[in-house]
Amino acid sequence: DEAITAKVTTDPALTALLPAKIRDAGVIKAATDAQHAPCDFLEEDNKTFTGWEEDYRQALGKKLGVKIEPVSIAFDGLIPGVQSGRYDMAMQCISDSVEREKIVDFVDVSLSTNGIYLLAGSGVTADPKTLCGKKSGNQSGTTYGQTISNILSPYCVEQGLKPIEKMEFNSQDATILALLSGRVDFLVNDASSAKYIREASKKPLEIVIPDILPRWINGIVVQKGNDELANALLAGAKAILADGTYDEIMKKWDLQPIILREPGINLKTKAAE
Amino acid sequence: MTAPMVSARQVGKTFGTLEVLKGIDLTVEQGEVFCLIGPSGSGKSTFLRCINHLEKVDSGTLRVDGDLIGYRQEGHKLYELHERDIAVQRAQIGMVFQRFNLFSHMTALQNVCEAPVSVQRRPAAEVREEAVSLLQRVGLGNRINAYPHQLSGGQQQRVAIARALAMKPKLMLFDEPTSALDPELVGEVLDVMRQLAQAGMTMVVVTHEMRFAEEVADKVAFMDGGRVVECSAPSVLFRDPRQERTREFLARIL
Amino acid sequence: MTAPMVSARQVGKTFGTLEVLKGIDLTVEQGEVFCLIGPSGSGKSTFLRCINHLEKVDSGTLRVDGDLIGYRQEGHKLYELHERDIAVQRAQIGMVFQRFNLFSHMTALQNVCEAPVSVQRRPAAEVREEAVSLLQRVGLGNRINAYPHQLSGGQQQRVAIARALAMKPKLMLFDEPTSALDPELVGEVLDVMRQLAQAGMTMVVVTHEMRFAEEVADKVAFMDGGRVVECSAPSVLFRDPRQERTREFLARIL
Amino acid sequence: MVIPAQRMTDRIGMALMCIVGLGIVAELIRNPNFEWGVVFSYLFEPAVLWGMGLTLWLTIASMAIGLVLGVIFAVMRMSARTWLRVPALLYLWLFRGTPLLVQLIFWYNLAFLYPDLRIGLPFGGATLYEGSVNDLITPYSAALLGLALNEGAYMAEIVRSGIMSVDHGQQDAGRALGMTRRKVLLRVVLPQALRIIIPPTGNQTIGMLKTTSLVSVIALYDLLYAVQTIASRTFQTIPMLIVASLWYLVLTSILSVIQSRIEAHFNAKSSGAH
Amino acid sequence: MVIPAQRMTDRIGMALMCIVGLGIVAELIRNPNFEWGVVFSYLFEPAVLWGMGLTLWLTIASMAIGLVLGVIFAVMRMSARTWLRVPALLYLWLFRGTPLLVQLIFWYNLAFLYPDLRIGLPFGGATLYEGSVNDLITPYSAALLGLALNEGAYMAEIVRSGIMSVDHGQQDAGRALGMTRRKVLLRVVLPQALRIIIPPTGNQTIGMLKTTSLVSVIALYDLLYAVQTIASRTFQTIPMLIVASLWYLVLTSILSVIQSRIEAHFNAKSSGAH
Ligand SMILES: Nc1ncnc2c1ncn2[C@@H]1O[C@H](COP(=O)(O)OP(=O)(O)OP(=O)(O)O)[C@@H](O)[C@H]1O
Ligand SMILES: Nc1ncnc2c1ncn2[C@@H]1O[C@H](COP(=O)(O)OP(=O)(O)OP(=O)(O)O)[C@@H](O)[C@H]1O
Ligand SMILES: [Mg+2]
Ligand SMILES: [Mg+2]
Repeated sequence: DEAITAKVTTDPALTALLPAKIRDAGVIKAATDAQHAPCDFLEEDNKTFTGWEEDYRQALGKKLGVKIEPVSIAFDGLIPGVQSGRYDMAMQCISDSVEREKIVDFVDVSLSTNGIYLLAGSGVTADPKTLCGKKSGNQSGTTYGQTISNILSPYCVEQGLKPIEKMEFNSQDATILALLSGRVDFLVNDASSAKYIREASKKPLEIVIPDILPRWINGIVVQKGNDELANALLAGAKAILADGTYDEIMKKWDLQPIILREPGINLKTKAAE
Repeated sequence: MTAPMVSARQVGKTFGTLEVLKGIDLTVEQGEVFCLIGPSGSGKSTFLRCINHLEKVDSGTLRVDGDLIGYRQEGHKLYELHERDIAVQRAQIGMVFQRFNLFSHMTALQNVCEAPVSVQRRPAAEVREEAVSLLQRVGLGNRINAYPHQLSGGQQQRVAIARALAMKPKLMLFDEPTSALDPELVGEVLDVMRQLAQAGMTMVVVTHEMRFAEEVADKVAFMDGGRVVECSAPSVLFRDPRQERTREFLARIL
Repeated sequence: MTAPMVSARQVGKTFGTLEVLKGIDLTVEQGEVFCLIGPSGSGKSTFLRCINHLEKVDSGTLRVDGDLIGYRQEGHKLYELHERDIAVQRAQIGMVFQRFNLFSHMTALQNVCEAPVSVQRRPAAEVREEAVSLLQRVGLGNRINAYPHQLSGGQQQRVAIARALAMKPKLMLFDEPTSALDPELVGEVLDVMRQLAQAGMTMVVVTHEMRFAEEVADKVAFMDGGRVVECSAPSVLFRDPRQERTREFLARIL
Repeated sequence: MVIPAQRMTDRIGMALMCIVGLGIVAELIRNPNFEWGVVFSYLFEPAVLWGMGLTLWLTIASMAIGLVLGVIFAVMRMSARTWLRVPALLYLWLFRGTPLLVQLIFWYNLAFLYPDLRIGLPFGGATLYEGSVNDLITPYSAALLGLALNEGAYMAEIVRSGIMSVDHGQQDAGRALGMTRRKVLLRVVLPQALRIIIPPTGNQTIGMLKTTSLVSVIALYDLLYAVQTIASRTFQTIPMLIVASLWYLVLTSILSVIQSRIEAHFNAKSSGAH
Repeated sequence: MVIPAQRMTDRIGMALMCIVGLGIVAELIRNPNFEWGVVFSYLFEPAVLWGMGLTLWLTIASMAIGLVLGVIFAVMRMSARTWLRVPALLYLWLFRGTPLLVQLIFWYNLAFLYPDLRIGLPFGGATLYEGSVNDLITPYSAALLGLALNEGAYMAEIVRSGIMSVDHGQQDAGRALGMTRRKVLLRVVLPQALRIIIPPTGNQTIGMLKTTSLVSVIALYDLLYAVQTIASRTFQTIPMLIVASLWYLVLTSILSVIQSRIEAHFNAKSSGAH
């Protein structure tokens, strides 16, 4: 967003932190799968990247004194693309985990939490017991499925109720379609999508967030061992957090609750230690 | 009075713009051996194919054993028969092709057994026995399990004849049945055909074997350019042809 | 002293376990017309195919015009020739098949022009002119643009003969060239073959046309069971055969 | 003594083949990026094996139905009757013309377009069945419906090309023996067409192994989806894709062996065998 | 007066066809869930047209290369020479046996396995080219490499089945005229095999239109990816998929017309035409 980015000032000290190759090129190549509102998606022209992460990248780039150029690529190609050095970073609301940190490095910059989406009047409430025995939907390849099978379903079994019947779909819109056509009773998705999913749905939707749902940490993925870049990105992230740009972006997208106040590198592994 | 086995009235046939048959009139009596001779392209094969409706007749009528072939008559209207009724008519007419056309995925024996079992629904064991003896009759008793491509041209044609005979047809059509056979074996096959004739089988034979025609045929027709030029007993046609064209043709080949 | 056109020494050929040729010894002199007769399955076609290496000889040697066919000799070793060298040998040997084998995607004219243009690399216009006159010679001047499936069997075989002649071969192999022709046209084709013989063309002809063999052939060989039973001038072989087997065969067909 | 031609070329060729082959094998083993350790640790993961089971099951079932549909529509397409030919052409056009993904989503979400199904006698007659389409169309039936209908359209063209390859004299012979067109087709033409149909059908079957992965869009977990799920958790994309590839190769090998057996069987009979 | 058989059946068939056809058309127009308004508003969206352009370009290019590879590998696979046959079999096995998705990711990320490429003279000779594999392999070249190599493996089987369908006497005749095997293949066998090859090749081409959508994994935006991106923003999944389907149908129709033209051309010549 021009209005926000314009106010960001470049810090040459941070530029100096970047790997020489990137500094020389003046460009950080970023990969994303621009089919995920509100993190990353395309504007009406189907060319211009948008989403809160795009605004974040623009601000971060300006702060670091380079351009961060995104490319949209199907999810399967993200990690091999970073590993092969084709892309310097990948960013697509990717959540951090100890397992993933073994393969790549994370610069953690935001939080995420899951929400339960359901059709109005379906009888499900914030009490997780009301979910038991129902059919759930979620997008495949995300952590939402684990939320259902590792947290919600075991909770139901613990309570002596029927577990949740889980179904996965390969895109967010297919998941929503399943909810609208009554194929599933509720779906688990990122809570941050609420605004968008509500606007896009042809039927009124409700969102509930039961207490037992966890909070995740999301971050920027870089090649394992590329500490120079990771540290530079982290310094930049801290800088745009400090100067208030980050808050401004999240305010624009109505997402203040997921701001991570203490960004860091590989926070999951560090937390485990 | 029995109807003639084959009776053609003004049979015409056109391929696109090419008029191949220009009004054929012919009668083949029951038990007769009828030979068709004539130059290449004169329409002999085409006429033979019309007799069992492999080619649809464009004009005129064709009857076999009194029945219209391929049509049902009501008043002045001709209703085309349903395919399965035509199939029933064809099952009673055996045909041996110029180019064998053996089923290439079946052994000699399977070729012979196929139609009696699957069309006439006769018991397989009985058919098999008959088929073996038929194959022996044409000199192939030792090759019954060979596939067509393992047989020489002559051997293939003999299987084809056995296959047609296995249906016990009331009429046999032969399209140059011996043209791919060795001279040595032609005799054997003609013997089989002679025996068939004696047993009362009616046969229409397109052939270049003038000696066979002269000896066995009851009637010989000479075709040229889609017309029957002359039709009479072999003794007449071969010794004393009425038409100039016939004389020319015979002069060149005899 | 010129080498014989074809000289076969103890030529043997086996398909799997079936010994089809059991040591053929034959000599065809330059300019000779050599006829092969014999019952079905005796190996006539197979021997003919060995002459231009369409079948690889398993034992013995076969020379055409003094050159080993398919091999190069150095001392006691036979080196198999490269494919393109075999192709050069074959280009000089014309062959007419029992089953025509016309290229089905080409017109009659294209069939005849194909090899002279693509193999001998002669100018297309010149070849075309010759091809037309060859097709006229076999009586097909008016069907030069027809595709094989638009021609009757007889017409197809005549195109095949023209196709082989177009290569101006020094040796012609015929495998029952007239067996699919009408008697009326057999004469014309045999005339062409006679003219070829007079022009010095050497020919090996597998045939069932005993009259042609008797009249035109310089030598006739009778094959049976993969062996040459008897080989001599037609006057001798047909009138006074030495072997019992030959006598039997001839008795049945003459 | 007979020395075959091109002995030298043959030897150089063989040597080249062996060197290149060994080089590739050595490279595969040596390059650490393939991470064979990870590959083998996930190779027999139950989720992967389950996925493979589904892949195999869907492939077999949809190819079987597809082949039957293919024969039916090939014959219809070649028919002289307009009312048989036109629907066949439309079927081919529609099912080959739209992405399978779309077809699967369509069948699966039929409920979105038609929430309730009512099967009844026409012109306001009695209702025979009434219920939710979602109850009728499970993910499995939607997958099978989608895959088989799609495959049928492709198989129809393959069967047609096979039928065209059978010499027309074969049909003449069959009909002259009193067989109906149907019997000629089943007893004479199709058995001979099979030889020509088998290789492209092998292609389709092997392609189908991979195509089934589209069913993840309707909540079924095939082989590829199983490894993708693991990869999206662990980010070991390349080793996990190798896991899937190895299994696909195993399945392809089995299918190829079956195919060449069948081909050998038909070639033994057929004149085309040389 | 001659009355054709089955006039009654024909009439009922025609009527049925028309009624069902009209019913479907009416339903398509009437059902609001198809949202034709949305469909038409996005139909000529530049992003969609660009995507279609890429789809078409990749399809044509990869089918052309695939056909050539197919002929080469079909001939190698049918060769009597082990060192030609075995590599062909391995190629077929590997490229049909692994998912195209994996192949695309592999080619695109070759740099992961081999970061630098050095083309030099063997045995420590001079270096002719040295550079990053990523610079060499652009998304386009990776896509073309992946699609064409994959397609070549499938086309090889199709070409083989076509070659098998040509009567062996044709080869005898060609060789007897002094043609080399190569010339026989190019001038005699392949032109006749084409008739049998065309329908399955049409299948492959139409399939390829859809298969190209896998290139979104290497950052190329084809037709399907374009509509999916729009759908992910607007959540109008079904109308957007209909947009893609309509374009695929248009492309398929064009290809089908071309195919039937070519077929008619060959049938006019060939004896198989009845
Ligand atoms: N299906 C067809 N389409 C077009 N023309 C055909 C067809 N079948 C035959 N003809 C033509 O009809 C004519 C008569 O053919 P037919 O095969 O009946 O002759 P024939 O007397 O049997 O000759 P032959 O002795 O050479 O077999 C020929 O000129 C032939 O080219
Ligand atoms: N490719 C082959 N494979 C196996 N057996 C074969 C092959 N070709 C020919 N034969 C067999 O070899 C024998 C001789 O065949 P050939 O065709 O040479 O005989 P022929 O003398 O030409 O007979 P005809 O006069 O019937 O053509 C036959 O028994 C035949 O079945
Ligand atoms: Mg004829
Ligand atoms: Mg022979």
